[in-house]
Amino acid sequence: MRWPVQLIIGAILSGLFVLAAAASFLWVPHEVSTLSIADRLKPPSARYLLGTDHFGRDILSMLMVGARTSIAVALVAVGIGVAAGVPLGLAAAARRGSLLDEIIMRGNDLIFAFPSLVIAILITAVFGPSALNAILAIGIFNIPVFARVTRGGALSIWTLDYILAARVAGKNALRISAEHILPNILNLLIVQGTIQFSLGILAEAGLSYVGLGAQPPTPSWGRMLADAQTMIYTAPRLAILPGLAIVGMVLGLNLMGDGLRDALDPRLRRARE
Amino acid sequence: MIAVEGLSLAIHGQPILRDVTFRVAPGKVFGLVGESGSGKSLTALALLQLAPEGSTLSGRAMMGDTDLLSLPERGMCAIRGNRIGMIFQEPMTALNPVQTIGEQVAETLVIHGRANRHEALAMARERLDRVGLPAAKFPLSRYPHALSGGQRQRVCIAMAIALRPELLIADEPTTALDVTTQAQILDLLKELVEQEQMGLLLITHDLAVVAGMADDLAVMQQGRIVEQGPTEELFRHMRHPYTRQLFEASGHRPPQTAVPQEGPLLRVHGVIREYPRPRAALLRRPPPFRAVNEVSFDIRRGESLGLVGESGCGKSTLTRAILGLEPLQGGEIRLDGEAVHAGEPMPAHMRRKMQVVFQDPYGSFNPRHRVRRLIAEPFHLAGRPDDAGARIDAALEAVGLRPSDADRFIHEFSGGQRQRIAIARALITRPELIILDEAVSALDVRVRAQILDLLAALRAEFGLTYLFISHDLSVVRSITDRVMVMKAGEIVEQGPTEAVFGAPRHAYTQMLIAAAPVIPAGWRGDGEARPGG
Amino acid sequence: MRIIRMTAAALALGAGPALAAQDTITLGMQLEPPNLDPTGGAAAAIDEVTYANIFEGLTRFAADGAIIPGLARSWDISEDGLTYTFHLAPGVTFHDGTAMDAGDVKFSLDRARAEDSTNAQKALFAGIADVAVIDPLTVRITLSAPDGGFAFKMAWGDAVIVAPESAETNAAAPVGTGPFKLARWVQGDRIELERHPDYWGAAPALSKATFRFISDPNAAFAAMMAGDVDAFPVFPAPETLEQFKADPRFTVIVGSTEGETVLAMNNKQKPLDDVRVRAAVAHAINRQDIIDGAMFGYGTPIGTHFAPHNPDYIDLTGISAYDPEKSKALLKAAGVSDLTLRMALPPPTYARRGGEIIAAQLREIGITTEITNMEWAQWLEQAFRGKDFDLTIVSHTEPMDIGIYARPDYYFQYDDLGFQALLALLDNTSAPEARSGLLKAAQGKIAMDYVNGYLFQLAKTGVANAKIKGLWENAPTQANDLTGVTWEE
Amino acid sequence: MLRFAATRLVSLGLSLIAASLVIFAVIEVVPGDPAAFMLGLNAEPEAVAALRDELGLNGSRAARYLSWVGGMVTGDFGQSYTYRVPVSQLVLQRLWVSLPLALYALGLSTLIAFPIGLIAASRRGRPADYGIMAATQLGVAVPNFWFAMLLVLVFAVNLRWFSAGGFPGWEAGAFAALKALTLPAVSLALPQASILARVMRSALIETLGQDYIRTARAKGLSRRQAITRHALRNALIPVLTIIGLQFSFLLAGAIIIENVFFLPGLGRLIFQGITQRDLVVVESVVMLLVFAVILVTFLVDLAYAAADPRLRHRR
Repeated sequence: MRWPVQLIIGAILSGLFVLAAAASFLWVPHEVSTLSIADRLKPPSARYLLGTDHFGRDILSMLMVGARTSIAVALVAVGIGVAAGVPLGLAAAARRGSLLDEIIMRGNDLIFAFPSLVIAILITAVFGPSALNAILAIGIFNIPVFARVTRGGALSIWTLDYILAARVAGKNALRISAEHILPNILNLLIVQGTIQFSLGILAEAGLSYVGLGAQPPTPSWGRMLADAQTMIYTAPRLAILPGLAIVGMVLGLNLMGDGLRDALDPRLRRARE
Repeated sequence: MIAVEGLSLAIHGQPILRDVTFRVAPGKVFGLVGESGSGKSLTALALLQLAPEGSTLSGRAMMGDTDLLSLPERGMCAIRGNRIGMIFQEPMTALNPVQTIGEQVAETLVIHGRANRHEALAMARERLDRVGLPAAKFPLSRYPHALSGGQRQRVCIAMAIALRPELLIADEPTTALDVTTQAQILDLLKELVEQEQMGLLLITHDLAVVAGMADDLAVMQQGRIVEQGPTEELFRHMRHPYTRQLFEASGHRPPQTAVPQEGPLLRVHGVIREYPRPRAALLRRPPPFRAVNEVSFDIRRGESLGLVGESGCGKSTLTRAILGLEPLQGGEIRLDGEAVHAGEPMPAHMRRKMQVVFQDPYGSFNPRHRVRRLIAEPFHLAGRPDDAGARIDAALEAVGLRPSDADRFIHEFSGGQRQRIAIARALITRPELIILDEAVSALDVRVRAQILDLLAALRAEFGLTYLFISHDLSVVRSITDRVMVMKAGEIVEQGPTEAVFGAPRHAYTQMLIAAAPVIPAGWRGDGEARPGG
Repeated sequence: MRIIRMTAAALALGAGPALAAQDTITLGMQLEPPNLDPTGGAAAAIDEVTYANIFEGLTRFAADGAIIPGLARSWDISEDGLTYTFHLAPGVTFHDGTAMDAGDVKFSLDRARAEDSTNAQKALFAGIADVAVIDPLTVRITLSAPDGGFAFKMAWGDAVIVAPESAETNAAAPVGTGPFKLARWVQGDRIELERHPDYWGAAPALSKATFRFISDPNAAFAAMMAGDVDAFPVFPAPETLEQFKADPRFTVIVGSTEGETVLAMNNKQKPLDDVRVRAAVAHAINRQDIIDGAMFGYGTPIGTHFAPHNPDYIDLTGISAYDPEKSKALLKAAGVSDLTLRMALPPPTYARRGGEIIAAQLREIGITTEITNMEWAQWLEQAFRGKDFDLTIVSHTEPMDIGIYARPDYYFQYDDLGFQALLALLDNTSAPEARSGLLKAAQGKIAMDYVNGYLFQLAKTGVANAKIKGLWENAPTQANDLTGVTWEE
Repeated sequence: MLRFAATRLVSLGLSLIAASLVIFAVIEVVPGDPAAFMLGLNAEPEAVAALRDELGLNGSRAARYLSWVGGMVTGDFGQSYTYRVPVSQLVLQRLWVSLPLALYALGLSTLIAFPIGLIAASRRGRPADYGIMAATQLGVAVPNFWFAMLLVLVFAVNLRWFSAGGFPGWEAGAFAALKALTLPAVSLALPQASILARVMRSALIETLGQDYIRTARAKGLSRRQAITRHALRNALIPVLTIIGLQFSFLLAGAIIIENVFFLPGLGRLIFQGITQRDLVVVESVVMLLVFAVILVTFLVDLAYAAADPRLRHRR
């Protein structure tokens, strides 16, 4: 199989951030929990490659650890969406046209009807701001997305003859869903997962930016932006670097999603075979 | 009037058409026959310069003084729809769903500057009348979705002939249609060719269709024309072995050696299947749609029973009911004496006795699984036997494949091989009844002949009972002992196959048989008349 | 308005002289007042708009914090200190045209101290036994005990004089006696005031003032830079002040406020109920780092809960000097190890940034801090009222509020009989020298008890167009007194 | 068509009831007492209690829910706790900022996306397509608040072409008002336009692969004519969905942008409402937004039916 160019570029780009996040568990240039007020707002130098922030923390280290937060939040939020949305979508497709299907789809519409940011703010108003609640807020809105994609993909598979063959073989809906439907919509889910992952990174940044995401001292790209924005004139790199990190990560994931879509699209694949 | 000389086409460097040469004369029908992938459709598209992106063309296609292949895009636009009209295989998708038929027919006129919109609509009306869609029943404001397949194909024809082109290209124009509709569309085309004196390039895979239609004929194989000439002459001589193979295969009749036993294996009695219709108003529900209406018949053990009927007659619904996949609203189905309680799980020992083979060799298998797992799926019923591996090997061998094929994925197989695998899957539980739902309809004729042979051999070897469902009369005739004709949910005629085909009693059966195209008797040197296929 | 001016300038002639005779001003504020009734809400933003502009009280704060006459031209205090007689200025009218007289004063004070009063500072009026109208321009107030600070209390925004006819609707349509009246309130965006033509005192130079609400520090900076706002008296981003200082278009006004910023500790919560643990926390704090890191150098270190600009202030920062080794020793002595403390942080920058720095400093002595950022509403509910916190950072901006340490149910729950007795004595003392001594003793007491970590006195850092004169430099109370503001020609 | 609309209306009503229950339930559990918040640090407990009474916070839950919903049905959204003015008045005031902003941004994004998507689709696989796709990928990846910060930096602070934020009000003239909304609209429109262009492209490519496009080409339509006369209207259906979704997103999702540009819009009203525990405002505005989304979805459904005759006859 020939890999699409976007997939390679995207994987390298987002892979860099994932790698940086992983590396930060073992080593960072400077410990981010130690403040050295005397060293605040230092320009880039050999000691601080990207300079320091208003607390004298190393920006490179902050970005590395911040990647961890972004990735963790987005990943778990996608996990919530998959864990709840996929079974719902499979169930709705297996019982298409039934009351269950109707309830699931209406429920989805209802969640979609709520302004997501407002609900995120309300959730943090109820439970207090934290990375966990940011995950919850983002995750909830992933559920209908995955439910819908799953149902749509599953419905088209349900009409195929091999499903009929499986039914003739006496398999029930649960078994058919697990054995035949799920593996064949996996590519759809992977592509959607990549997209939701990148949206999750953006959402986490937005929530942290308004102060509802991960709480200090945990570094987070969105909060770095928020902290830095008043210093954009004196030390513009403070605002520009985390912004670039977000753009790079999201861009990488989107490119990867696009590439995966091309690589996994059965229509395209059949043409290549 | 159109003379194609040395047409070659390559897509991304891969040669597809090689040195194709033929002429289509005004008022004549030129048939182009070949199996799928032989390049016949691409030939047509190449003439219109509509071949896929990345194609490179060489050769000449002279229309009068104009070489179509060297015209720039702008020039081609003036030719398409104006001097050359084209209709395609799939009428259900060939029309824009969001425009009325009137607008779409009129557009041909408007786009070539022949009329303003108002005049064009008047002319469109006249054209639609011409193709048999009278104003009273088919106003210009109709949308395509409100028309049947045959009616849509008429709209396509009206669109293609709106400007009375010199050449009409019809690419498998009737393949997607029922046999009776096919006959009407073919008659219409023939009539148009005579009256409008246009040339018709008729592309089809069906020898019988061209036999009845074409003045001249070319046979294509792998991008080349292997043989061409006046139709009757070509049929009588068949100089190229490929032509002979095609001919043999299209009328192939496998040897029948199995003898049915007494006593019914499957008993269908007064079966009714209804579907609710969507609400017409908020509170009023219309009466349900009855897809299968009090159908009764028996299949004897070891018998091959045919079920023919046009699309929408209820064949598939009946099949699913027999398989126990759909609940009944009346009647009963008994397999080997035990009732099939549709809509609830069937006991394993019953399920085992009945297997099915579907039409689509591509949609019948989970592409993620290896052949071994695909074939073994019916073991789900009674648990995996100890000798599962040996039985899988045996099943593969029975259908003419190698045991080593079990480790491959389905996409590595051709359409015919896939149908073999589907049959192997059906055989794995050693069933007594196999339902063949249009099992050979999607296959090219030569492959179809092989599969029919295989089915006949298996029946003899394992004493199988077949319920053979098809819209194709010739196939049903070639493989069944007895046949039933279904129309609008009811069985209108049943009896021994030869009796029914030889002397149909019901008007509908008569119409079906009359509509099926046939290669005229005596065209083949040694030959008796054969229905085409 | 500003945009029209800019557009006009761009379209036309080169605008210099046209802008010169300016008598309007746009002020930036970070928070919008929820309503405009200072007698029915606590939000500082209410006073920042209305104090001395729309509403006036019997007395008022001057820019330097002194108590000067307001609606009362003068007042007499009886020998026993129990009776205050206020002489009102004549010819005062409310914005609706009705006259302000002694009846209105009685109404306002009685309303504020009534059973069902929703006045946020009801304590100010607790000492009043009776309000009597002597004649239309004279009011006599009888106290239940002598109170040296009564004139000071009457200067608060919560003690302004309102009219009975309009008292209930002041929240949305304030009717006061001040030099400005409300012209328009676009909720969420701005409040416009215009000159009250019948003002009883000297007419202000400005004809119109707009308060614009910009909560986002970055937006505030951009608005100042772009000239959308003429002055931002309490500018929310101290890190940008250098930028303004370098720009000749602006002046940076640095003054003091009444805001003692403290690291409040829950004195009833184990192990913070142990004075050694509180002392350990206090000694772990490096005040200068906090002032530099959180406030970019603006702020004065304090060692107790008292404003440094107050003449009675004593510098006690040495009591809780930065000494992490001592902290560790104290923790060991108290038998505390592996300590994890929850820190609830309200929204202001000083709290959020200060909190991060303190967390890092506490880590140095082995205390782990779990930070939760909270909205004010949540902070009030959980930390302030529910007392469910270990540490929090807040700036106490009320003037002379050391009295809160005498309230055992106050959120940091300092319950010390000795201190309470000290304050009771203070309340009953009116001799200045004696008061001074008592205040100093009180300062020392709470410093020695390490009730809270005393961080710094909040600086008032404002930015204004260099041509504006007359804005308050310090903040004896939270107000934007516009009566003396002028544009320089 | 009427039947289609009627069945949709019923499900619309049910959704609204479900939404109102969810909103009320969430608001009920938000910690923080509005009265305590309003009276601040040194408030006396009696004063707080008195205020709670005055605000009507002491009734039973069911009664408060019913009176809230009942009020909304009759157009009475209640009285704001903090501002002490009718919520409907606040909402109306904010709507005059949020609605034009949403429409402005939507108009911009549509204006940008349509031609771009069209060009990319018709030049599929060529450099123009790759360039446009790369640009839209970037557009989707840029957080709009960050983009807004950069816009302010360049156009307001450095070039001083626009003001850094704020809204002069419509009485200052349409030009001044639109000018104030320009930077916010641009920062909102950029990601939206990128998404829309991508949807437009793929929808067009999808329809361009349909049989009826081949039919049209065989009739003698040029590529361009086939696109404009046949592909566009069919591609419009998925594009319409996205436009509908974007509109509702823009109406409610501009909170951060409204904050960056200090615009007095609906988003900031909610944000303030939550921080000040002005729960009546939050409840009613969220309900209103949900209503708007459901209504827009309903309208998009109707628009579908208008665009696609097949749907008119289906349920």
